[in-house]
Amino acid sequence: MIRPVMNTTVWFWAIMLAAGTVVACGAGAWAYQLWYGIGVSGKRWPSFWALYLTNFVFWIGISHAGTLISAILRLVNAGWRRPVTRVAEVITVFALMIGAMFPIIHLGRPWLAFWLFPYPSDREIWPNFRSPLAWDFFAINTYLTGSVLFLLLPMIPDFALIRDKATGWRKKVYGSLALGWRGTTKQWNRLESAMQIMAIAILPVAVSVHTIVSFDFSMANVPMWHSTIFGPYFVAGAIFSGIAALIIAMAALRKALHLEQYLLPLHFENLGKLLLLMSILWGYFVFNERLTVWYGNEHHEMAVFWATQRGEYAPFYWTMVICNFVLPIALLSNPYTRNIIGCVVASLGVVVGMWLERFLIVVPSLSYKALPYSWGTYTPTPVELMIMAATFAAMILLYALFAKLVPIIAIWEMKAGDFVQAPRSGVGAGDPHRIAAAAEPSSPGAAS
Amino acid sequence: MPVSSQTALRARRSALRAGGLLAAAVLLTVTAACELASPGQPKWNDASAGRSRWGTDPVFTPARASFGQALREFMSSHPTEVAQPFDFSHQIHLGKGVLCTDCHTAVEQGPRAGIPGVNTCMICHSQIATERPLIQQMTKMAEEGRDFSWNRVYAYYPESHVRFEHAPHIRAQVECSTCHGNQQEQTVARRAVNMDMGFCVSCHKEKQASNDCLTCHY
Amino acid sequence: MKGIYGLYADPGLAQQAVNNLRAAGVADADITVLSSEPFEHLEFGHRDAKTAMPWIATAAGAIGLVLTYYLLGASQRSWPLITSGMPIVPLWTNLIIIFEMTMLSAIIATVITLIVTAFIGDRGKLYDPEISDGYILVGVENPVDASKLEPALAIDGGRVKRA
Amino acid sequence: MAYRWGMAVDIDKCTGCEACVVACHAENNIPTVSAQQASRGRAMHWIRVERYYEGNFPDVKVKFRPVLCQQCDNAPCEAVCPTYAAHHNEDGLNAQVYNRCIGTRYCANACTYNVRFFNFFNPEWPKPLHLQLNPDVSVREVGVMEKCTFCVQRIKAAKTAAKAENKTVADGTLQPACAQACPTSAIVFGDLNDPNSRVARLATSPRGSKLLEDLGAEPKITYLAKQPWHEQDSY
Repeated sequence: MIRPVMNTTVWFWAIMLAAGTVVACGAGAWAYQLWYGIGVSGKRWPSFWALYLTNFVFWIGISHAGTLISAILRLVNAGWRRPVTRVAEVITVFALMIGAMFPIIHLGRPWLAFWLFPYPSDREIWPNFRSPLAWDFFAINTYLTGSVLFLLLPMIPDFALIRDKATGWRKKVYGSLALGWRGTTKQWNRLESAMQIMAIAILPVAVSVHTIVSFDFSMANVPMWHSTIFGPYFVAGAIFSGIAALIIAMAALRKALHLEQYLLPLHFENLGKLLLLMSILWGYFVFNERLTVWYGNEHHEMAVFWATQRGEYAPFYWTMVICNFVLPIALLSNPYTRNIIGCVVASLGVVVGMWLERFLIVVPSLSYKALPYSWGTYTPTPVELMIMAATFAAMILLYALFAKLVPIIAIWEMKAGDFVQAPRSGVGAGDPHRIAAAAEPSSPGAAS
Repeated sequence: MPVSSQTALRARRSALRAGGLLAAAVLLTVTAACELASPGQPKWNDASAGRSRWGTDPVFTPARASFGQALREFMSSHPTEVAQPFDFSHQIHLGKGVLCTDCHTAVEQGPRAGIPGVNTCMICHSQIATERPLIQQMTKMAEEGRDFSWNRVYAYYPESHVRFEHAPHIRAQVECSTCHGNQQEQTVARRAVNMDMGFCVSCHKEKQASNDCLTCHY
Repeated sequence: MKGIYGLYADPGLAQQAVNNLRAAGVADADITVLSSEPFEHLEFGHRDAKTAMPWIATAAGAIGLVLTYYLLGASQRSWPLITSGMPIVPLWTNLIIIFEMTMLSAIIATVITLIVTAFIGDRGKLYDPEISDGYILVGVENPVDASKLEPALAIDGGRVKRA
Repeated sequence: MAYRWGMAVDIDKCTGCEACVVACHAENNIPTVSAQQASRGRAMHWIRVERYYEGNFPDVKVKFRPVLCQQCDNAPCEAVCPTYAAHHNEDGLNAQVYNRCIGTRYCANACTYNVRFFNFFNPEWPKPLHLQLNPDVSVREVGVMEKCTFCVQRIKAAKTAAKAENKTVADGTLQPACAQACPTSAIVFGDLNDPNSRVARLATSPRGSKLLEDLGAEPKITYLAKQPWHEQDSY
C-alpha cells in the first residue's frame, strides 16, 4: 500500500504535467481578470453572480463527501468505512480549498478580501457580522480547519510506518511528519478519543456550512431564492454530490493504484445505496421547491419558474432531472446494475447534474428579478470557463499528488479492522461486526 | 544500464515532451479564445498604447500608472518629505508674527485652505526684504508672470475617496497644528502627522463630531 | 538509555507478557507497550484510556462561545452602523458565528490536548522499527535489574532484546 | 432634528425625456461605456426611465417610470454587505462607501430594484473630456459598486452652509441634479421629517404609492399615479 509513496511512475508525471498545464492556464486567466477587472467575465447587470458562485457552491457541496460521511461512519463504527475514510476526507480538504477560492476570484477587488477577517485596524471598523458572506467566512474556515486536522491526525501513525520502511530523504521527511510517534497505548487511546470528539464536533459544522452557503441566496429577497427549504435542500444536495465524487475518486484510485483488494465491490454497493437514497431525497426537495412556487403563482417567481421549465434554461433543467434523478434511480435500484461501473456512471451523471442544479439556482433568479425592465441573460466567457476548468484540473493534480505522498488508505485502520493479515498468526478476537462486514458476500452484479 | 530502466527513461522523456506540447497548445487556444470570443473586452495592447476605445489619445482613467504605484497606495505609504521648487520657510514667516490665515486665505470659507501664489507673496515682498537673492528671484518670476508649481505634501490617494473640508474644522476651532504639525519648526511643509483613518475617526469620536461614513467618503 | 523488551507477533502473547511483567513486580506505569495498531479488544489496549479530553473540548467550546459573544457585541457597539433596520447587536445573526467559533475552539483545543499529552508528553525512548512489520513491543525502560525481567518476557513465539 | 431625505416622482408629469438621466451622468461622473459593453449589460445609469408598453400597435400606450435608488428604510442591500460599504446613514440615506467596497456584488443581487451598478472595468474619459468631471464627486475605479446617492455632495454642501449660519436647510433650496434638470418638475426632493415640505405632503398624497411596496423594503420615493382624467383619455 505504500508502494506509490516509494516509486514514481511515468503516469504520475503525465498526470501532473497535463493537470498542471490546465491549472497554469487558469492562473493566467485569473491574472488577466485581475489586471483588467471582473468585466472580462460574463457578469453583467443584472446577473452580478454567475459561474464563479456556481462553482463555489458546487465545490463546497463536493466537500461534503469526506469529513461528513467519514465522521458519520466513524461514529456508528461501520466496519466497511476503513478503506474509504481517507479517500473521502482528502476530497473534502481539497474541494474546500478550491471552493473557498471562488468567492475571492469573484470579488471586484480581491486584494481587499482580508477585510472579512475580524482584526482591529486603524480604521476602527470591523466586518459586518450580519452579512451571510461573513458567516461563510467563519463557517468555511472552521470546516476547513477541522477537516484538515481530521485528515492529518490519523495520518501520523502511517507517517511513522513510512519512516520505518523508507530510506534517505523520505526517512527524514516522514520522520519529522510522524512527530515522534511510537505507538504507545497512551498515544493510540488519545488519538482515538480525539478522533471521536472531532467527529462529533465536525458533523454539525458540516451541516452548518452548506446551510450557510444556502443562506447566501435565501437571505436575499430574490424570486426563488427567498425560500425556507434552501438549508436542508443544499445540505442534501451537497451530500448527494459528495458521495458521487467519492465513488468516482474511489474507482479512479482502484484502477490507478491497483487497490482491488482493499476497495471492494462491497464499498461501491454500499455507497451506491446511499447515493440512491440521496437521489430520492433530492427529488423530494426539488418537487417541494417547484410545487410550492407553481401553486403559489406569485408573479415575480413565476417568471423564473417558467424560464427554467420551458424557457431558455429548460434544457439545463431537464438534463439536471435526468442526471440527478432518472439515471441514478434506474441504475442503482437494480441490483444487477448496482456494480462498480453502474455506480461510476450514475456518479458522473450526478456530478454533472448537481453542477447544473447550482447553475440553475444562481443564474435564472438573477435574470428575472421583480422589475421586468431589468431582465437580462447571462453567457459565460472563456476566462470564466478556463478558471472553472482549472479548478477541476487542480482537484486532479492535488489528489494525484496526495495519493503519491501519503498512503491513500489508512494502513493502521485497515490492520485494526482485520482486513489485512499482519505477520502474526492468530486473527485474535476482532469485532464480530467488522469481520461480518468484510466477509459479507458481494452482490451478484458486483461479483462479475 | 538495464534495458527496462532505459525504456522507462525514454517513456518519461516522451511524456515530458507531449506535456510541453499540450501546455503550449492549451495556452494558445485560451489566448485565442479569449481574444476572439469576447470582442467587447479590452485587448492586451489597449493599456500599453494608452488609447481609448474611441481611438482618441490620450485617455483619462483612475487606473494606477504602474504596479508600484498601486502597491504604494495599497500600503498607504506617503513620503514625509516632499521636494519643493522654492525654498519657502514657514519658520521665518510665523516667527515674524504672520498668521496662517494671512496667506492660506480660503481656509475659513471653503473646503480648501488654498496655497498662495506668487502674487500673494508680492503683497509684502514688493517692499520687504527686497535685497535677498531668493526674493529677487521671486520678484523676477512675478514680473514674468510665472508662478510656483508647489508639490502636494498632504494628499490622499484617489482610491480613499476622502473629501476633507477645512472650513468646518476651523469653525470647530481645531488648531492647524493638530493635523499639520508645528509649522514654526518647519521650513517647507513636511508630512508631520500621518493622517490615516484612525487619526480622523478618533478625533471625531472624541469631539462627538459625526462619524457617519458619508461625512467624508462620497 | 537502557531497556529490555520483547517483540511478539500475536497480541495474545503480548498480553501474556504484560501480565508476566506485572507478576514480576513491575508497576503498570513502567510497562511500555508499542504497536502499529490499536488493540481495543485486549486488556493492555485499555491502559491510559481514561482522559479528560472531552471535558477539555467542552470547556474550550464554552470559552469560545463567551469570547465570540463579547467580540461580536463589542465590535458592533464600537461603531454602531445601522443596516437594513436591524438592531445594532442582532443576536440571530451573531448566533451563527458564535456557533462556528464554539466548534472551532473545541476542535483546536482537542488537537492541542492531543499534541501536548500524546506527543510532547511522551518522554519514552524505547522503539524498534519492527513494530511497523506488525510486531508488538512490550518492555520496560531503565529497569532496576534487566536480567530479572528477562524470564517474564521470554515467551514462546517472542524474542527478547536489550537496548 | 435629523433630516430624512425623500423624493416624490409624479408619473403624470413625466414625459420620458431622460433629461434627468443626462443630468445625473454629468453631475455624478458616471462613465459611459461602448455600445458593445452596453449590450453586455455594463451600462450604468443611476437613474433610468423605464418604459412599459400596453396594447398592440398602433393602439399603444407607453408608460414611463423613472427608477433610481429608492433609499429604502429597510434596505435589503445593506445587511448583506460584509464590510459595511452599504449602510444606513444618519439622514436616512443608503450610503455607498466606495473605498470600503470589495466588490462582492451581493448588494446588487439583494436590491429588488436593480439600481446598483458595478464598475466592471476602469472607467475612461478621452482627454480633454475629463476636465468636465465634477470635482466634488469621486471618480470610481474598477471593482466597486455605485448607485444613486441623492446627490450627497449637494446635501453635504447645503448642510455645511446651513450649519455655518446655525440654520437648517430650507425646503426647496436643495435639489439633486435630476430634479433640477426635470423640465416638467416631476421630481420633488426634500426633507420628509419636515411636515411642511413639499415632499412630505406629496408622500401622503392619495395618488402616491411605493415601488414594489409589498416586498417590505420601505422605500423613501413616492410615485404619484396618473390623474384620472388622463386615464379616460384615448390617445
